[in-house]
Amino acid sequence: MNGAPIGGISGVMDYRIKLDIFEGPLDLLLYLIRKNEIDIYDIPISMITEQYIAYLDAMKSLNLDLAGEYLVLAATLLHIKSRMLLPVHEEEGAEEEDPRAELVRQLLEYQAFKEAALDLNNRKLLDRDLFARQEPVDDIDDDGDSPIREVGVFELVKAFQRVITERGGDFTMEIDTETMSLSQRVSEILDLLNEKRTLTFDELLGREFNRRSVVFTFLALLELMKMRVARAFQQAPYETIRIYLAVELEGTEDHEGAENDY
Amino acid sequence: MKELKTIIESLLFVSDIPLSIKKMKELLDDVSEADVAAAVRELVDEYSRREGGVFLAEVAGGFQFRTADISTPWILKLRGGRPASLSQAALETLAVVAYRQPVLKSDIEQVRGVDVSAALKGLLEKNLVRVVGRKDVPGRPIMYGTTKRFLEVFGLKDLSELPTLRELNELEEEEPFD
Amino acid sequence: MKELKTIIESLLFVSDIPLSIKKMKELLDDVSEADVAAAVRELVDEYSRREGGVFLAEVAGGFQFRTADISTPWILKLRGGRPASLSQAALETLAVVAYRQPVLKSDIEQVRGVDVSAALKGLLEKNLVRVVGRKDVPGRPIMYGTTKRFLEVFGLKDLSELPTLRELNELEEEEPFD
Repeated sequence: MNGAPIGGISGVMDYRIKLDIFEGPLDLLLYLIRKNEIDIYDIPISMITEQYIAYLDAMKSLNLDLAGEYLVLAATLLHIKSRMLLPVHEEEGAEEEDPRAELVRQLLEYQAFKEAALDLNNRKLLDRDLFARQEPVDDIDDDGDSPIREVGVFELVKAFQRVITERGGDFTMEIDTETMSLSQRVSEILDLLNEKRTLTFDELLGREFNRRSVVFTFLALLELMKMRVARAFQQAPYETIRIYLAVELEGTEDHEGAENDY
Repeated sequence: MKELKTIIESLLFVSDIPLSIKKMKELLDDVSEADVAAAVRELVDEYSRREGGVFLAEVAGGFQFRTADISTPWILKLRGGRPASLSQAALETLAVVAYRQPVLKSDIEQVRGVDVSAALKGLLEKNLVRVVGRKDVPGRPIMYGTTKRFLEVFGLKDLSELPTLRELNELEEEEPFD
Repeated sequence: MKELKTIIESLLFVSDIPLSIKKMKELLDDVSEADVAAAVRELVDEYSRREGGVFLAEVAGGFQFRTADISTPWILKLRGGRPASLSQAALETLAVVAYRQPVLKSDIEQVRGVDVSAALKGLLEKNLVRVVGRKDVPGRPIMYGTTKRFLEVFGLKDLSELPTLRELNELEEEEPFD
């Protein structure tokens, strides 16, 4: 630490305190606009850019992590500033947009949501300002027909992630939306096969005849054949392909400890 | 009808989530929704007139008993925990989700000007925000919306009870740039 | 003393166990046990005179709100239909089925590292998981998949709307810029 003048430190500290309360570059910009009592529709870009960059410098001098978003807005401000300096050609482009327009729109929008957030916070919140009776502790679980408590897919994917990470790296197969589209198609085909016992490829495709559905139906069928769940037969080249279940579901007495009605 | 009101009061008392008129009608045999609604109304009025430690609030599409403001410090003491509160980042993110739903993460980031991953995750974990589906555009990004729990926590009957966004309307009316 | 009574009523309302006069006195500052007892007495009388769905009973050395006898059958009905939450084991098993379907029981067990018979049975009973087919390999093992009910419960149009692990991990990134 070198002997920086007291005033300098307190000035910097002032910035630091302020930075802690900013929610991002737009928030900082709104603060500067309010502090300078500026009309948001007519922002003096040079002055605001200067002040904005001064805050960023203060952040850097304090070795605070400077989120990239702050720098992006600095660049935007500098860009607007340079565009403002260009002479306006009144004759040709009379309808040319104010270089600040997009930024102003963004600021107003952000300000509106900031107010909405404040409104939300000013409401009487459950478990903060008022209370209801808590959930009774007796958790009746595993009653076949009781409804299921609201649970989101977020919890489901988290549960899956937990299982995968606990078991180490041997199950890190990437699951993406394509995989899930394929699973969806596989499950639909199995439904159809269980119902009708046999189907042609054309019947599988149904009426939905776009490229995506043809590809997924084909891939799903390959998957089922690879898994030895379905079989496909063709009498001769170019003839209709018939698909069957490899093993009939009926008469399955072994339910692997899981009694059910299927 | 005294009996109906009594039963409804008991049901509302034991339930830990708001009960809708419809749900109560289902539980009670041979009673019309109108009768249930009338009994609930009477209870709401009674508790409101009484100005006691408990009142009946209409939230999240149903009704729920809640405590009076004045008791909050002592309840917190009884429960021995700190009051549940949300950070500014969480509140702003929640506001965007509430007003713009179904909304993409990238839309929220566009509005707030910052990365919202952590805030969004916190809201999902608190069950205030949920995944509502995917948008039918390349990449099929996830869309987010608010939950019933959001209405319950913020004491809203439904989403239409949210105040309108003032400045946005102003902006659209004025059209200062074109 | 109106205020004291209000606060006591709120405390009794939110507490899941009976509250003793002594306990309430401890929570409230500068109030005598006699004052607390008097306020509680008043509340007991008030609710008793009212003959509504709730009354204040003296039990186990304290006081607790209880529901009227007349409501018991309906409360049991409400409780019986109360949504049950999925256990951790059930949720994890369901997650593996959802993301890996069609899947064998042995596959689920390999992923989870434990026997999943009970969890799987529960999920079949709840109609979240079903048998989708058999494999043409020795033993002809059963394959499992999720049901329509599963999609309904989780509010999904189809399986491709399930969030992927990559999308979850994206939310967990906290500081994307350094």
